[in-house]
Amino acid sequence: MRTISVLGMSDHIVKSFSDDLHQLATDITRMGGLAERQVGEALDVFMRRNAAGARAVIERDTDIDNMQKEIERQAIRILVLRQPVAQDMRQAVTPFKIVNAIERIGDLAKNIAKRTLVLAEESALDAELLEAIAEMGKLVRQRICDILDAYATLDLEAATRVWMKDEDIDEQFDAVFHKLLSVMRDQPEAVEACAHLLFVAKNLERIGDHATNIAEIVHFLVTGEEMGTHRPRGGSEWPTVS
Amino acid sequence: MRTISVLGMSDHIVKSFSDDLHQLATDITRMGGLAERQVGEALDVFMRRNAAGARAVIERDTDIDNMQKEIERQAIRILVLRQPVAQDMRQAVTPFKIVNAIERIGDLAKNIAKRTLVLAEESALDAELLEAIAEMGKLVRQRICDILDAYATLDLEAATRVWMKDEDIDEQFDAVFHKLLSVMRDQPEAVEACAHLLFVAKNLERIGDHATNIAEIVHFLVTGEEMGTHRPRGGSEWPTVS
Amino acid sequence: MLWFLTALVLALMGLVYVQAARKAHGFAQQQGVRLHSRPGYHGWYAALWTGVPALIILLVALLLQDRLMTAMVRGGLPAEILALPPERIELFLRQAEALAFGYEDLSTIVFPEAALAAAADHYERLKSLIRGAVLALVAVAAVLGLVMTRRRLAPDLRARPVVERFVNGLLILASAVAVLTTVGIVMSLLFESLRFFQSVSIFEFLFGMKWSPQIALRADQVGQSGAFGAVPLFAGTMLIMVIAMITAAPIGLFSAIYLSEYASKRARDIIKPVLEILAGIPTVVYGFFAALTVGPFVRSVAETMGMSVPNQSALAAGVVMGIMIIPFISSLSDDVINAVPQALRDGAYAMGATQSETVKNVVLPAALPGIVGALLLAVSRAIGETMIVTMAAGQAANLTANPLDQVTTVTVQIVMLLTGDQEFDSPKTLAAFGLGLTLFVATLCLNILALRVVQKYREKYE
Amino acid sequence: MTDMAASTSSSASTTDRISKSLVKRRRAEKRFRLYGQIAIGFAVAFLLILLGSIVKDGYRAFWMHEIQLNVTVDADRFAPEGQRDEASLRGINYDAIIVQSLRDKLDVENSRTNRKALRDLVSQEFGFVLREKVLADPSLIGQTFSLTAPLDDQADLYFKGEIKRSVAEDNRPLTDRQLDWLDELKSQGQIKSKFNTLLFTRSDSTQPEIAGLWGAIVGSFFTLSVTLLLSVPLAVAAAVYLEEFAPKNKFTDFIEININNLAAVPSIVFGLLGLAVLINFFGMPRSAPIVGGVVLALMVLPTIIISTRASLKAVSPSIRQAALALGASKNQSVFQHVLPLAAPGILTGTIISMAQALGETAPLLMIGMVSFVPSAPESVMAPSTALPVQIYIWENASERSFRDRTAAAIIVLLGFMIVMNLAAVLLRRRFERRW
Amino acid sequence: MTQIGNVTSQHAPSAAPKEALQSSPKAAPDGADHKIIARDVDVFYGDKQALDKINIDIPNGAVTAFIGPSGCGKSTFLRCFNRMNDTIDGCRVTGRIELDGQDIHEKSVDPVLLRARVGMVFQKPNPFPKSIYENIAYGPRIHGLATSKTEIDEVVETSLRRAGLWEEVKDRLHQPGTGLSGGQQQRLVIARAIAVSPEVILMDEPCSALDPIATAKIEELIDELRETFAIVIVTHSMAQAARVSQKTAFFHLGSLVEVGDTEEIFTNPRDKRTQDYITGRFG
Amino acid sequence: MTQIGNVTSQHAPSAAPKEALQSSPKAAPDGADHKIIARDVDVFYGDKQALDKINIDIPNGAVTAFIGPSGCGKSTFLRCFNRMNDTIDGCRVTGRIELDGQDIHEKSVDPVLLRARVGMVFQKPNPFPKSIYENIAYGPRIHGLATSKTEIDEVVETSLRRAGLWEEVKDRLHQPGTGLSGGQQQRLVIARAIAVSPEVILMDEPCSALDPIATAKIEELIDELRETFAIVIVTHSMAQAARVSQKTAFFHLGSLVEVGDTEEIFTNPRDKRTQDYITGRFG
Ligand SMILES: Nc1ncnc2c1ncn2[C@@H]1O[C@H](COP(=O)(O)OP(=O)(O)OP(=O)(O)O)[C@@H](O)[C@H]1O
Ligand SMILES: Nc1ncnc2c1ncn2[C@@H]1O[C@H](COP(=O)(O)OP(=O)(O)OP(=O)(O)O)[C@@H](O)[C@H]1O
Ligand SMILES: [Mg+2]
Ligand SMILES: [Mg+2]
Ligand SMILES: O=P([O-])([O-])[O-]
Repeated sequence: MRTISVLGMSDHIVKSFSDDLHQLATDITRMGGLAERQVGEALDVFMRRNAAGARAVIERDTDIDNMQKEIERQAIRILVLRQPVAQDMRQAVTPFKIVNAIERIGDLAKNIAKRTLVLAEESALDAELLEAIAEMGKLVRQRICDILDAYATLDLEAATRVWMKDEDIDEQFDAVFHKLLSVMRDQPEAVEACAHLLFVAKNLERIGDHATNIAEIVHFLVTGEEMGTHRPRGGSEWPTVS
Repeated sequence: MRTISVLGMSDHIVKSFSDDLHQLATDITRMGGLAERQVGEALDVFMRRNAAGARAVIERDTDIDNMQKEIERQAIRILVLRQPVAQDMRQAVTPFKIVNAIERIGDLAKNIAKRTLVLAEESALDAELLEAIAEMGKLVRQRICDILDAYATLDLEAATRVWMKDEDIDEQFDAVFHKLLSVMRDQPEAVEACAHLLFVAKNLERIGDHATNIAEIVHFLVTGEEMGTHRPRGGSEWPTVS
Repeated sequence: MLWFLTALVLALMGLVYVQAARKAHGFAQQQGVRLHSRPGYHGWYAALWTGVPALIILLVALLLQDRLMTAMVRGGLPAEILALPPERIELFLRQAEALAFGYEDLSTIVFPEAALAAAADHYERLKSLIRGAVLALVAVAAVLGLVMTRRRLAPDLRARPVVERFVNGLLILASAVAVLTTVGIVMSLLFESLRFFQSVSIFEFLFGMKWSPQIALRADQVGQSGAFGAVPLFAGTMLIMVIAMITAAPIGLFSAIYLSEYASKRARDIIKPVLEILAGIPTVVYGFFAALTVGPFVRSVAETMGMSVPNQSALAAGVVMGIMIIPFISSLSDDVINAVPQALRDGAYAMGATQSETVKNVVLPAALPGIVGALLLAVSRAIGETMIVTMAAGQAANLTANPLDQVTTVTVQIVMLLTGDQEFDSPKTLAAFGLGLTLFVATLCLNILALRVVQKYREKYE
Repeated sequence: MTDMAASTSSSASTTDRISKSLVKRRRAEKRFRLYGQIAIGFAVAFLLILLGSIVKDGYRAFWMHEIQLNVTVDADRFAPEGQRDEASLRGINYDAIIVQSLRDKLDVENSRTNRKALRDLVSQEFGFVLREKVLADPSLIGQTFSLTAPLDDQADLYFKGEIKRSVAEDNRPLTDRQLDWLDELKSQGQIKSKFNTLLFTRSDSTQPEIAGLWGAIVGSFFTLSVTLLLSVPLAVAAAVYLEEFAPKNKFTDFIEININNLAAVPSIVFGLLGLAVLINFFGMPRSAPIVGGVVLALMVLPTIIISTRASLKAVSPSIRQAALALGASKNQSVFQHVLPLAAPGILTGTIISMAQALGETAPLLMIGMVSFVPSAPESVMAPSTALPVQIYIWENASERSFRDRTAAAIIVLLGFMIVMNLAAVLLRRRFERRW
Repeated sequence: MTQIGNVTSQHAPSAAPKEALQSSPKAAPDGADHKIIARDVDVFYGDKQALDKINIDIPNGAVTAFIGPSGCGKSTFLRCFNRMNDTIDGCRVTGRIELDGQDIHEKSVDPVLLRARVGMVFQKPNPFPKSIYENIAYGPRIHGLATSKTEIDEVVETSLRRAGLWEEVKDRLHQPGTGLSGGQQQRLVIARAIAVSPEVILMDEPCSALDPIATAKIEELIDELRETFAIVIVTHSMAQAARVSQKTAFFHLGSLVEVGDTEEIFTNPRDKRTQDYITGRFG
Repeated sequence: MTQIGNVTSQHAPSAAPKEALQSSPKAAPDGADHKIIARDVDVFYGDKQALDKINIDIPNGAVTAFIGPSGCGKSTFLRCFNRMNDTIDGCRVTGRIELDGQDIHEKSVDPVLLRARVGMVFQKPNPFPKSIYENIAYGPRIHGLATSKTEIDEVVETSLRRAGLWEEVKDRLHQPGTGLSGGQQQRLVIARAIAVSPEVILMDEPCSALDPIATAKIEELIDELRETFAIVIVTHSMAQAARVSQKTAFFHLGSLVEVGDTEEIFTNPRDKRTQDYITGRFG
């Protein structure tokens, strides 16, 4: 049972139970896909300082919120009506944590879009900086994709890989952070824009964290055990506040 | 049943079931209390730039993490072994969301403490700014206290009150944000410190958000229904990014 | 004397019981001692060991003493007596015994007084000898048992299992009585029949067409040779059985169906006991009814139709026997029908079957084996029934299929042959045992068949 | 939804088809029910006819007619020498005294035929009664005193309307003259009708008017006592063993088959067994209640075993398990729980078996209880009859009056059986338990 | 899942229940979707009232579960729908029960026909002691729904297929139905009920004699069948009611306390007694 | 909850199971905490093997649940512990079963005494058809545990109190026990078992004839009793096993597939068969 995917479970005698669980997993990956797209689009509109696009991203966030509610409702329904145990139970309980994370990812994407609106008038932003942020964004999106795949296939190894790789985003964030500080010191007029950029970078870093969280959840979902504490990074999400 | 508290439930025929639910609720409030103390101490050491105290706060965060794990384990135990329905089920499911929020509150407090370490050498910080942040911190702590009380007594009104009042913290944050921007613009040498202050303020604002989230959960716990969308603020967590 | 000893032993047992139970109770009072068995069992244990061997000795003595005494006296008889024919010796012994124990009027003594007195004397000596021996044996057994058990009494004595094994032994003996009965029946029938078949060939008996057993009451009577062909009896038996079943089967079966499926509880509460009354009426009453009411009725009806018919007829006996069997069939069928689980009926009703459809298609097929068994048992009953046919079927051994004729049956002939004066060794008397054997074998086969069928049926629903 | 519509229409046609089939099915239903009612009607009618005919025949026998006469033992004529010794008192022709009294009463001329005719009007019993009286008190000789005695059975029948004047004189046992005399006596108030106590106090007799059932009742009582004492302990023990203890093996299977077969063995075969084994082999006395009792005990043994087993089986196995699981031994569970619970069932079974034994005739015929025994037995070893056998004997008797008496005996027998069965039914009602 | 009308029981006998029902906000506006409608149903056993003014609508194409403590009258009410209570001495049913708009207590309604339309399955599987084939064929035969051998063969096969039993028994159709396992027997009985094409299937604790595996199979079957039939199931197991039903009715002491969507009842019941019962706080 | 040793069944008959058990990492090091130890227990009904090499340790002060599909041998195994199988013709038990270190099959062990130490409660409540008082008093009386009236009165009261029945029946102690409701009867039967102060209580599906409320009460009682007794319960309801037991053993086709902490079994079973069974994926 540890090799089968969450979307193609071995069947229960009562098929509709399998169907329900399947539906739940499908919805979660769909929601994750949406969040991932939101992150991508937010970054895109941010780079191109496209106010209209940003507004679209902001509006779409309610879709994610609604999906969260719907999935939680579904999970509760399964818990109450099917009273699942063992892995079935984990499949019905982990959604609460996963959609929480995904919802936060969506929020953070929305936040990037909002900051795009603020920065829309700002003409000159440090290209190098933007480049670094874009780079970070790509990494983060990849991370989301990876973890959603790991979830859909219940791939323990893939999940563990995502979880191990959290560091690189943190390092990129540190680099961006320091660069932003020096820009602000040098160009007081750019302080406000830079502050927003700071938050954008921070948001991306948080998204990466959420992907890592989902990895932990997938680990629990598959094995029924909490992930060990032997993380590659120092045990705290914020290694240096540099 | 809507007036009784989560800590003094009417008894099940099988007492140990009531006991389990009671234990769960107790643990959650205890965890909440710990997080609230962490926030208080983090602010305290931050104001006094007390490096040793900050380190203590950082270390204590693992306690919160462990409590989260323990509570989730408990909740899963109840779900699997008792297969609760109706309000019992909500009492066993909401912990996943509540402890998530509390854990984040703890993390954010830890983050403040970490920033304290960075700022420890920094001697001169704008007193007015610090004052504003301390003010914000007090408000946030109060909010945590309020929502924990509301949870423990399953007080729907109190929870709604917390939920309604999210705005004031946001406003304070806006004020601090603008002040910080102007300080950075004026004093390039203070940019780094201010950046950290910015994050501290942002953290406090996030803690407030989490308290609001818990209020929503309490609402669901008590009524079995999602909170309506008629929030006082504009429907997004970030009214103006000013 | 033996009875007195028995009473004595029983009293002793009571005493021992009380003693032992008290002693065991004493153990139980001690700290830390846990009795294996309750004090009462200790009591029983001791009492049984004390009493049972003694009682067995007494029983053996009771059964054997007379035979033993007679054998010994016979051994000591003078030669002149021993020279007498066997039945005279018997008579002599009986008279000697009578003389010794004063049972009988001795006015008819025909033997030499001296020999008789000597034998009587012998009897008396033996009697007191046996008494003494029994007394000694009983005393030894009782005391031995007493001493042995008193020594064995201890907290961990497994008294209960011993007592229980004894009780179980008694139970097994009781169930063996049923077997003994069968053995007795088979042996006696077989034994006497064999003697019968020495004078009449079994072939003639089974296939002979003429039955006329009126042979010599006394050996010197002449002119009567007798015929022992039992076919007319078998035919008569069959005829009456068929008439009885034709009467009883439909009525009994439909009554059972109506009672168990249709009748309201009130109706059932009334009708069932009424049918049971039919079952409780002794057969001799049916016989009376058949002979004095039904028989004349049949005759008068037949006479109005211009037939001349005797008072006694197969029809009268058969119909009345049928009436007698109705409750037998109906209550057995009722049992099997009721044993069909209500769930099956509910199942049929819930599908929209009408009541009669439910009965015909579900209940009856399910109950069929049981009903067949019941009918077979009824047949067996009809074949073995005696009084009705004796009183109402007549005695003429006609080989006929006409129900208005007189016929006779196996059981009638047994009664005829064995009532009144008889000489036990004559073929006439022995013929009754031949008939009895036939009857027994026939009913046995039917019963085994029926019981098989019923058994199978029961298993299905238990 | 199109699917739904389709299914609705198909179900409508289903309904139609079923409705169509219903007409015929209803009729079949009615027919079937009727068969059942007819069957029950038959059974009940048979019962009523049977009982009715018996009561019709038998009720008369519970009444009898007595004649009261003033008799004078003429000392001169019957004891001329004043003998008062027993032998001579026994020698007196008491019948003559009675005829004399009748003659006096009716003023009939003294002829041989008249004397005979008068003599036939009263029971022979009259003479015996008179003799006993005189024997008891010889001083009565020479005196006149009043005495009551049964009428002769024919005269009795006349008063019961069985003998009618309308029948030609040759075709009836009493002549016109005799009838006239009877009427005369009746009108003088000498003849009274009363309850027939003799039926219950007397034993069998060749004279119908004084034949009673007492001997048969005592015989039946002795027989049943033996049966009861022998069969119940054995049967209960055997049933307990087979139902509770017996391992499932060849031997117990054999016992079981045996018992079931024995239950269906014709009763007459048991009679043969008694004859061959008890009487011929063991030399027990013929006609004795002890033999009858043993035979009947063997006969009812399987019945009681089976009913006992049924009531044991009816005790829920959960009770046994409960006791065993508490640490009761097998014996304790059986004797302390199962048997007490089965006791009512055992008792009813026993009573019913006893009722059956009470009515059983054939085996008793085989062991000679059919002989004529004019007195009640004193012990179980004494020759005796039994109620059903008495019925059989009387039924075979030729006298018209015995027919009534047979019916009356049947009524008595049925009375006993009804009492016993009633007791069984009441017991069953009282203790009926559903598991 | 279709939206199912919701009826709250009426306790006050004086209240006009129909109006109350019509005005109920959740009541389905079209009565067409309700297969059975019960109004003010009382049931008495002799003098004892077992049910008190029950009002409920049984929807088409869904499973309705009756739950409640022992002796609350679930089975009694279920048996009202096919008038099986007629077969019980001393049982009296009053009030109105409509099947497709027709009162089933009307004189013109033949219970035989009614029972053909409203099938029933019992607690203990009760196959007739005949072959599997004969078990199924019996109903169509007596009702004259199938006469030729081929017709009957077809009915037998479809019914067994629908009951999910065909594969397991197709090679031994002529062996006795009683030889099947408990769960198979119960499916056989369901197949037997299906064979007369009923419109409603009533089930009285159909799984209480079965082990979890057999139970799951029956539940799966029920879930499949509900597309074609209106199904009413009595169950002691709240978990089972939750699993199989779309609508749940909670009975207590002879009255209907609450009826509504199963999900609703189990996540957020309106009545305190319901909540107490399903969460194990009773008594 | 105490840490309970864990034994996985051994299927290969040639394997040396005892060593395997000793080396099992989770096995409790001190055998003292195990009330009953079963080793290589086989049970045959005639020629048919019903159980195959069962190894299990029953802990003190905890509830052990036996679950598994119908006919897997749960009841059979349970009945081994008090040798109730002795009462079944043709049933043969081999292997070693120790109660407090003593082999219960030894010659010197009287099954009657064993059954006083190992009480049993059955599926259907089976009070004796006597008064409530007599039901309880019977056991102590036959075992001579209480002889005087006051002693017996006391035993009756304490037993009923412990079974949570005293308040409900104290005013009608001398009325028949069969007059109680099903759930009360089952508690009465438990009180009766307690009255002889057993050390172990075996329960074979004690709630399967009860409704949810009565079931909950029995479960509550079991939870209370486990502090004093080692309790073994056979149940068809996995939910029940989850609720009441601390240790669960899963049987399948006559062998013990998995045994371990209940929480573990229900959240994360090791064996695929266990997972399939408890999640409803079997067969
Ligand atoms: N045939 C009957 N005669 C008299 N009363 C009855 C009968 N059947 C049921 N009752 C009574 O009617 C009430 C309801 O019984 P019903 O069987 O409908 O309850 P239930 O809810 O199905 O209970 P359970 O869950 O135990 O099956 C009970 O109080 C019961 O005692
Ligand atoms: N008395 C018996 N004679 C023969 N076989 C038996 C007997 N009792 C049980 N069996 C067989 O032994 C196996 C195990 O039976 P057991 O009753 O222990 O199963 P179980 O797990 O308790 O099942 P359930 O859950 O149905 O009670 C089954 O295959 C059964 O058929
Ligand atoms: Mg019911
Ligand atoms: Mg079992
Ligand atoms: O709210 P967070 O994204 O900081 O968890």
